[in-house]
This record gives sequence, structure tokens and C-alpha cells, in this order.
Amino acid sequence: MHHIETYISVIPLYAVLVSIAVVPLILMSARNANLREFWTILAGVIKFGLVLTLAPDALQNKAAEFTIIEIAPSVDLVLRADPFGIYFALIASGLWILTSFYSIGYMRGAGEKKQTRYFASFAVCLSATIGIAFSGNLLTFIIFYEILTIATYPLVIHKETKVAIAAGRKYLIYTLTAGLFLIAASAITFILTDTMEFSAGGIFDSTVIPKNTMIILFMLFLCGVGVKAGIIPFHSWLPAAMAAPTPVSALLHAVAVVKSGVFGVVRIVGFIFGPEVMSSYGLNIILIVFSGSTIIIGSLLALRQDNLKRRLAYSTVSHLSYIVLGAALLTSSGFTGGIFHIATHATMKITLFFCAGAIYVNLHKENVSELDGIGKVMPWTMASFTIGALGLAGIPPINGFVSKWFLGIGALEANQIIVLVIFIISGLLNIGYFFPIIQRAYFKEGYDITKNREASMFMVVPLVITALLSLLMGFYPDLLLDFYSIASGISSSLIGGAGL
Amino acid sequence: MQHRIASPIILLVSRFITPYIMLYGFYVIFHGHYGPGGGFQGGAILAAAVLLIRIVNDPEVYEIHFKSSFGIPFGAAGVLIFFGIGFIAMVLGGNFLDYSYLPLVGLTQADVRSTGILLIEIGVAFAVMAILVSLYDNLLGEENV
Amino acid sequence: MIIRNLPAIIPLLFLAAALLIPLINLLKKNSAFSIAVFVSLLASVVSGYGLYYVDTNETIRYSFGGWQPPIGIEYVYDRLAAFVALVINVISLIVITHSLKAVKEELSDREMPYYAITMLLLCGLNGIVLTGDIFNLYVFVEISSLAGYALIAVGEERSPFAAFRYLLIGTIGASLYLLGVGFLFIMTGTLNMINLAQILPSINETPTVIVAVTLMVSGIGIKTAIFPMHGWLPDSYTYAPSTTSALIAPIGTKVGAYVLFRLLFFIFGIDYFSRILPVGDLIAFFASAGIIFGSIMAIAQKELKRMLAYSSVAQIGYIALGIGLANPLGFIGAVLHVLNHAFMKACLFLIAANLRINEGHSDISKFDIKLGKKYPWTFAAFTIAALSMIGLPPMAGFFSKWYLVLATIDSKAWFYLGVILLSSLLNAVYFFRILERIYMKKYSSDEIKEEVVFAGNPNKYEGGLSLLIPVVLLAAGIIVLGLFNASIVSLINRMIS
Amino acid sequence: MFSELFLEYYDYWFIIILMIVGMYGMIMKKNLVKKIIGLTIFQMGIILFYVASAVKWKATVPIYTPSVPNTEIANYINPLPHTLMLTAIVVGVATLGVAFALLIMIYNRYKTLHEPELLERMK
Amino acid sequence: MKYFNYLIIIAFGAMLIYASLGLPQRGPASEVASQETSIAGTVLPSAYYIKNAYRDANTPNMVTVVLADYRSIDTLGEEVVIFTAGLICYMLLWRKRKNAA
Repeated sequence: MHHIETYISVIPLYAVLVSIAVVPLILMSARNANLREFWTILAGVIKFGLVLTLAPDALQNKAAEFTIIEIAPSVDLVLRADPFGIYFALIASGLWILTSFYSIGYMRGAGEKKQTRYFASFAVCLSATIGIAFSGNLLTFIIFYEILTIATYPLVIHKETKVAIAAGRKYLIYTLTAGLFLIAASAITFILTDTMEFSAGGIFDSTVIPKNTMIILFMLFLCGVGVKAGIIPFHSWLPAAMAAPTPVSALLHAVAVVKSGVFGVVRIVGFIFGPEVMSSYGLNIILIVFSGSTIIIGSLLALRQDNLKRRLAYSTVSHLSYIVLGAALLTSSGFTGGIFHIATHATMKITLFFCAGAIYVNLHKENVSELDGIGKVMPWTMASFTIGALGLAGIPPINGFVSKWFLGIGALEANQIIVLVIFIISGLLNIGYFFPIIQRAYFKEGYDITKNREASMFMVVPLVITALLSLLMGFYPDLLLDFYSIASGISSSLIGGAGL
Repeated sequence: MQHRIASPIILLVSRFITPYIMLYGFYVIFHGHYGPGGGFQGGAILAAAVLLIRIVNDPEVYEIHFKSSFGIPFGAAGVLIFFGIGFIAMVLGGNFLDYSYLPLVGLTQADVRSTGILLIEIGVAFAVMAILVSLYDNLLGEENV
Repeated sequence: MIIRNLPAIIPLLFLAAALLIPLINLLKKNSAFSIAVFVSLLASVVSGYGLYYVDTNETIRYSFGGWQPPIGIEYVYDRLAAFVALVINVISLIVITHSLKAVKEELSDREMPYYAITMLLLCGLNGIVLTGDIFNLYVFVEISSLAGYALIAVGEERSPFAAFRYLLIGTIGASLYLLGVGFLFIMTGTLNMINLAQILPSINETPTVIVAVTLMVSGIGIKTAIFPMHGWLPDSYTYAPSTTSALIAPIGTKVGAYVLFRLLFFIFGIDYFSRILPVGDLIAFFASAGIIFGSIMAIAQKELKRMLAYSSVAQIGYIALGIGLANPLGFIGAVLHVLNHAFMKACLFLIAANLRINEGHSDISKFDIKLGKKYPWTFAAFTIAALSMIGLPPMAGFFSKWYLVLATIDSKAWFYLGVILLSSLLNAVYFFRILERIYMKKYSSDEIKEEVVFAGNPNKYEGGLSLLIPVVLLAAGIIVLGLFNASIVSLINRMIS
Repeated sequence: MFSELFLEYYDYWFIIILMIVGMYGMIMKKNLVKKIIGLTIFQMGIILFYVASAVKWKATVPIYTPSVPNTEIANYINPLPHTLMLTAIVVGVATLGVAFALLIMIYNRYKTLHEPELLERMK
Repeated sequence: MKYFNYLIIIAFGAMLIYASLGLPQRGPASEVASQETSIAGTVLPSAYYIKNAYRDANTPNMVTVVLADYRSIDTLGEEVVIFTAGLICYMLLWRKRKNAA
């Protein structure tokens, strides 16, 4: 629980603003699709570059801080790029570049309308996500959280069909309500502690607050961030929101929105309540119950889905709770595994969604039962899909195994055998709902295979890259960006002991 | 509406009585310093005199007497007298409506105040008369035409 | 000289304008609008400077006629008064600037009296804000109320009856207030607010004073349209001319709320909240009922202006709730919401006015994507204002709600916390309903022909820059107020310190 | 005991009755003109209440005459409520004028001043 | 609704009667409002007016002095009210007269 050294730097602000800054450019170049998408990708590259310059700080346990404005007396609108924030920002901004390329292929391939609005909202979403990552206190977090809610809405309803609009309404009701709970919880926190800063190890003084208050407060927080984190029973917007175009599902529902929720859970567990308060008030039990049941129920629900994207959505619901459960264990390995799972799940799930989108654009198939023999039609796509699916099931040497390994150790450290059992069951269920797809794709006859028909290069290249990333991170967890080291660093700052 | 012809007696009496009503109105205004009365009451009596003519006569006559389109501007002018006196006091360095700053030389301060009161009472009377007549014109206008 | 006379100058400027408009109209027709704009610009500048001066120096106490209070009447220009006066004048400046087309359209031949009465309304409102004498307050309440009735009565066909109901209820309110003043005068012998605040603590448990407080608070409550005394508001705002709604909705009821601040926090004192009468609890209870009622009724409305009117009932509830909670955070929330809601409602009502001028209706059931395409900037402003009404950060509306939430938690009023949160959701329902229509409602098939006609849009700049710029300015103001609310909050903090 | 109470307060009580009558007229009467009459009665009640509060036994009207010294407060009744009520009366007149103007507008549009009928015709 | 209205009226009456219990006796010059200083020790206006109105403005009618000098802004407000009423009637009913004429 050592304090992070901070220094003042404008880079976090630039990183947040860069994608909002291109929104006017995107809107102005509505007539010229190539120029418009050039802006998107330019912003993505710049943003990623900016976050990358902060990455060394994360390893040295330093944090760039920038106070934008004093938004309320004694509460600043402050951006602080601490290791956890940088970690999340790296994932989000890195995958945005790939998604942008993929979006170009997908949107043009599927002939979607209103692409300008789509790319503009996308850019705002990314700004909000980076803002969430770099939020230095709860109020800043809320502000970006709500911006993300609103900016995602146009993406969810993008198709403007009845289904999409209904999904949009559902999404809004869930997330806005959650936002209100979050506001209430933050307000209570502010009254109780006079501060809203995120600080490793928590801000509560565990001796003075009665237990009931603490439990109610924690439940409010859980409702607040749990909706975006897809914790059952707050999850049902997530499958509904699959009505959105696939890149949206991919980025937002595998990376930005849901991961913001999970990020929020970890922030609140680790940086508002702190492991000590969590365990002394027994709050971790609540979290374990919720997330454990979510893992099992989510997987079971996934088994029943025929629509590929919905199956992936329920899989997301289940996997998000891995991360929450990792945090709930309150052990060093638990945190490491959970936080590392943010990265691994992002790479794997985005691969799967990319594949689903490619299949939809190419063959207009949405259901699992229609995928017979597709492995021969789209070999690259299905190979990547297989990697992602196996990774999610936790099969080595794909990176999903690494995070699950640490989660398992964390469960042992915390003496929670039941959690270990949950992980094992869920792994089996993962195999249960992914294996049929692979089996249909490769071992059933379906399509006329006279000709390989991969989707456009814009789509195939990104999904192959993400699949390769998943694979390589399994061998070298510190590949490219030191995700693993950062994750263990964060967990050691939370628990105090050295990470594994 | 049909054209009305007032009876000669009413015409005559109203013509005879109107100046006295007006005179009484002025008395009430100026006697406000020494007894019950003042601008509002006096103004109301003046308005009564004007209204008597309005009730009795046709528009051709009473429009000469007091043009109905002048009601609002006259009222504004009346309030402006009140306002202006206060404003002069303010310009000359006092507070708004501080009569002791009025530029009346050769009077004691109490007398200056007394004069100030008189002046604004005149403004009040003027405004009240004009507005009451205007109220009558507007409320009952369609019947008169 | 200007500084010393500042409290007198602000209302008197408007009075002078109201007097000069009929006179100048005799010489030069159609000059009313320019005089009105000029005077409200002047008043905004003066009150802006006044706020700066009062904040950096000390409260200006101005005695009319040179008679020291309580012999004469004094005006008290403190931070709170200066703040509310500035809000009134800035909003009125923007609305009046916008009004040229609307008034031409709706009241073609009555411009002169309309602007003169508008000036009188503003004179009355500024007088209410500045005065330090409870009877003088009554006089100015009546000036502004009478002007308000008239401005409402020149609207649509049903407006005279709406205005008449407003007149009856409003006069009852003013009379109750006057009766309360009478009781207080008999018991204390003074009418000066500061004196009353000194005298009242020693007698505030006598029945007469308790009844006086009740009468005054409920009288002003009627003027403020606190639930359940809001009955006059929806009809009046709906049938009034567009400019009137845009003028009265943001600032008219806010001034009532301001009087409640003055009465409860500065004259009767905190004793009445805690010990003698459950004023605070009652106000907070009715406020929360009003919040829920107003929001639900707003959802049920099919007409934009009527929806906004009911939403006003709810939003006044927020302010009243802040007053009723009677803690510093609640005060901050309420005062901040006076400002924020003035901007939001002015923006929304001006948008409704624009729609009526350009489209001839503001019927929600006829809204569709065509409208959104035709008026992109207008509806961008609408979106901002709507998000602010819902209370989403970083719009201004979020922060006033934030302080109200903090206030409810501070006084452990969990029920009211729930009400605020629930009402945010209800707000979201009725605003997103419109946003969905504007941005997504498809044309029905027979309307496609019409679209071709609209392709060559004759209305450049969405009906003219004079309509668009005020709306956009207000929307920008909402964001700016949100970002810079810390300095406003610290100003409010200085008001109560 | 009761007679004392009555003698000291009877004017207040009559004024209260007056106000209640006014309020009854305003709330319960269906005709808009009667509502206005009620309003006026109510206002008159308040005005009388103020004026009644100014009274002092054995005092004279507040007009200074040298034979009655003004150093003794008990010699003149309280001038302030009267002044206030002069203002209130004018305000009442103004309100009445506006109310009648509105009534004329309503009557011209709907040809009735009976409230239920009016509501019926407004549909 | 009707009974509710009765209830309002009765409640109003009851409140006023309750208030009258705390009112001072009518008539004696010792009444609070007529004193020179209030119970908190501040100057009260009524007594001041009686004593000083003639001296200050050389006008015997105290009501006139109070109306037009001490509380002159009230009177200005009153004038504005009546002016407002005139303007309002002009605005509301003006069109009709023009048409008829």
C-alpha cells in the first residue's frame, strides 16, 4: 500500500481529448468516406501513441496527473494515469486501432447507413473510456461513465430497427439507473469520508462506519458498476445490445463498456473500499456470491443460445465475472489473475466477435446451427475463432490459461475451494458451448467448398492479429506491453505483498 | 350599436357639474397635505369628471375633450413625473426620491420636502386620472362605439 | 454614483423603459423592441458588474428617499440578490433578443404594450429580488404578477381563461402573503427584513407569528407553484405566447423560490425548520411529491410546451426540496438549480417557440426524423438541454442534483434521495422519447413527397439567426455552467457564510 | 371572561368572517364574476384588518394639529397601516381592472361566464 | 373535491382564529406596533412618523408624508401597478375597438 509518485503532465488530457477532437473532422468529412476513416485511424494511432508514452510509468509506479478544473469545492476534475489506468487505456486504445480497420471492412461490407454518426460516436466512446481509465476520483469517473453511456446509445440503436430501438431503450434504462446508483453511492462516500480520490488500499476508515451502512453502500456501488460489468441479475441489456453492428459489439461489449464496468468494480474494491475493509466487513463474500453465480449462470445461458452473437454475449457475461471474482478473492494472485484477465479476455473475445462479424458480412449467417462446414470456406477466420474459443476455455498455451491459472492460485490462497470448483465447472461449460461450433465448422459438411471466400482484408487481418496476440501472450505474458508485469504491480500495490 | 341621444337635461347638468367636480378634484389633490386626500383620490375624482362627459356624450365630443388614445401616454407621463423627480434627486447626489436634493433654492429643508411631496402627488393624480379613463375606454369601449 | 445607487438602478431601468416605450411609440413606431433589448442589455451589464462589486466589497444597503431603515424602505444588494438579479437579467436579455420574430408572428399589432409590460414584469421581478422590506415586496409581487397575467392572456384561444385562473390563484397567494405581513407588523411593528430578523427570535412561538409564517410561506408557495399549489402553471405556460413562456418559466417561479430563501433562511431563521413549525419537512415533502407528480404528468403529455410546463413543476420541486432540507448543501443545490434550471428551461422553451414559428406546432406526436434533419443545431441544443435536465454530467443540471443528493444524504433523508434518483429516470423517459423521435422516427410513406419540398429549405439557418443564436447560446451556457460550477458554488458558499 | 374576549377581539372576528365569506365566494362559486366579487371581499377583509390594527383609544386621526402635541404617541393613531392600505387598495383596483379585462376576453370568445359551461365549450 | 374545498376554507378560518388568540388587545397605545422601540431595541417606524412627520416635511397629514416621502418607493410601485393595469387593458382589448371603429 505504498503511495504512487505523481507528476504533472498534460498527456492524459491529450489522450482523452484526441478522439473527441476528431469528431468535428469526422462530421465535416461525411461526404468523403476515405478521409473520414483516415481521421478515425489517425486519432486511434495518436491516442495509442500517447498512452504508450505513459506505459513506462506504470512499471516504475509513477503516475502522470492533470487537474482539468475544480469541478466542485475540494473535488477536482482530475486525470491521473496510474498503472491500473494505463493498463486499461493500453488495451482499449490498442484494440481501437484494430477495430477501426475492422469497422471499415464491416460497415462497407454490410452496407450500413449513417456511417458518419457511427464513427463519430465511436470516437466519443473511446474518449470516454480513456477518461474512465485515467479518472483520478469518483466524480471524474462518474462524468466519463455517463458520457460513455450516452455515446454508446447511438451505436446500440444504429440499425434503427424495432429490435435495435428496443435494445437501446433497455440499455438506457439499465445504464442510467446504474448511473444513479453510482451517483448516490459516491455522494454517500463523499459525505462519509470527505474525499473521492481513488487511492490504492481504500479511503474508508474501517473503525467508524457501522456495518449495515457499509453493506448498503457496497450494494449501491455494486448496482452502479455491476450493470456495465454484466453481473447477473443486471446483465440482460448485454445480450439485447447485440442488435448493434458487430464491431460495436466487439469493441464496446468486449472491451470498452463492459470492461469499464469491470474496471469500475476493481477500482471500487481496490481503491475505494480496499482489501482490508472489504474483508473486515465481509463485503467480499457478497461479491463472490454474485460473481460466482454469474459465472455459472452465464455459461449455462450461453449453452442455450443458437444465435452466435448472443452466445458470445452470455460468454462475456460469464467471463467478466472471472475478473470480478478475482478481485473479490482479495489475494495477490487473485488480483493479478483478474486484472490480467481484462487483457486476455479482451484479445480473445474481440477475436471471436470479429469472426462472428466476418461470417455475417460474408455469408449472412448469424446462428450456430448454420455454420456447418464453414471452416473450409473461411479457414483463417475459423482458425482464429478456434484459438479464441480454446483460450476462453482455459486451454494452454493460449493466454486465457495464464489468467485462469492465477485466478486458481488466488482461490487457493484465499482458501476458497468453492471458487476453484466454480472455475473448473465454468471451464468445462466453456468447452461445452464453444466446442459444438468448432465441430460444426470443421467436421460437418455444409457449404460448397469449391472456392475459399474469406471476408475483406480489412476484416481478416485484424482478427488474425488479435488471435495471434492471444496465442503469443500465452507464451510470453509480458509480450510487447508488459501487461503481466503491470497487472502484478497493481495487485502488489493493493495487497502490499509482492506479486507472484 | 344604435346612436344614442342624451336627454338635454342630462347634457346640461353634466356640463354644469363637470368643472366643479374637477375643481373639487384639484382641491383634494392640493389639500392632501392638510387633510384626507392626495394624488390618488384627487386623480380618481378628476377621472370621474372626465368619465361623466364620456358617459353622456358621443365619441365626437369626448374625443375632443380627452382623446382616448392619449390615456396610456398620459399615464406614462404621470408616472414619469414621479419617476423624474426621484431621478433628479439621484442625479443631484442624493438617493432616489430624496426630495431634499431637489434644486429649489430659498426654502427650508422641510419646505423642500413638502414641495417634493406636492409634485409627486400631481404626478400621481395625473397618472391615475389618465389610467382610469383609459381603463374605462378599454373595458367599455365596444359599447361606446 | 453608479455604485452607490446600484440597487435602485436595476429595477428602475426597466421601469424607465416601460414608461418610455409608450411615449416614444407616439413619435416613432416599432421602437419598442430595440428599447427593450437595449435596456435589458444595460441591466445585464449593470447587474453583472454589481455582482462582481458586491462579491469583492460589501453588501450595498440603499435607503430610498434618504431615510434610514426602518423609517424608510431599503434595498439590500447582497450576494444572493445580486446573483439572482444577474440570472434574471441575462435570461431576459436572451429571451427578449429572441422575441422579435415570435412577437411579430403571434401578436402582430400589440408589440408596444407587450414589450412595455415585459419591462414592467422585469421591473417587478428585480424589485422583489432587491427589496429589503416585506410590504414593498408585496407591491413588486403584484406588479410582476399583473404583468405576468397579461403576458399569458394574449396567447392562444384558451389563454384568457388560463390567465384568469392564474389571476385568481395568484391574488389569493398575494393576499395571504399580505395578511401574513399584517400579522407580523402587529406583532413587531416593523416591516424591515433585517429588523424583523432581529426581533422575531424572541416572539417566534406565539400563535400569531406561527400563522403569519404559514400564511406568508404558503402565499409565496402559490406564486412559486410548489406542489400542490401548482394548478395554475401548466395551462398558463402552455397557452401563453412563446416568448412569455420562455420568459416566465425560467425566471418567474425562480423569484418566488428566491423569496422563500429570503423568508426562511434570512428572516424567520433556522429555528422554524427545526423547532417550532415543521416548515422544512412540509416543504420537502410537498416538493418531493411535486417532483414525482410533475415528472409523471410530463411523461403523459403530447405537446412539447405542456410537457415542459409539467417538467417545470418537477424542477421547482428540486429547488423547494433544497430549501426544505435546510442544510448548507441543500441551499447550494437549490440556488445552483435556480441558475441551471433558468438556462435549461429558457433553452427548451425557446426551442418550442422556434418550432411553433417555423413549423406551426410543437406537437410531440408529429416529431420525426425530418424535423431533426431540418433543424440540426436547434436539436443539438435540445439534446444538450435535455441531457442536462436528466442530470447527466458534465452538463450543468448534474451538479445541482449532485448537491441536492449530498444534502439529502447529509440530513439522512433517504426517501428524498430515492425521489431525486427516481425523478432523474422519469426525466430520462420523457426526454429520450422525444430524442428517439427526432433522430430515428422514420417518415411514413406518404410523407416522402413532402421531403422533396423540404430539400430546398427556404429557411436559411433554421428559421433565421435571430431564432437560432439565443438557443445555441443558452445550450453553450449549460455546458459552461457545468464546467465552471465550482466558482459559482464557492460564490454561493460565500452567501451563507 | 367571554365578554372581555369578545370586546377586545370582536372586530378581528368579524374580519375573519368577512375573509371566509370572500374565500368561499372565490372557491365555491361557479360564476367568474362572483369569484371576482369574492376576491374583492377577501381583499377588503385584509384591508379592514390592517386599518383595525391601527386604532388607539382616545387618539385622533393622524393629521397634526398644534393643539394636540405629537410628542405623545398615544395622541395620534398609527399612520403606517393606513398608508400601506392606500397602496393595497390601488393594487386591488388594478387587479380588478385586469380581471375584468380577462373576463371580457373570455366572454367574447365563449359567450358565457359560468365555469362548468365554459369548460364544456373549451373542449 | 367539493368537500376538499370546504376543508380548505374551514382550515383557513381555524388558522385565523388561532392567530387571533396571540394578537395584542385592540386599542391601547401600549400596543407593540406603536412603540418607539421594538422588543429587540430597534427603532420602530410608527412612533417616529407621529413625532417627526411634521418637523421633517412641514406637512400636517402624516399619512401623506409617510406615503409620499418616507415610503415613497411603495407609492411609486403603486403607480406602476395602476399603470400596468392600464397598459394591460389596452393590450388585451385594443384590437376589438379598432375593428369596431
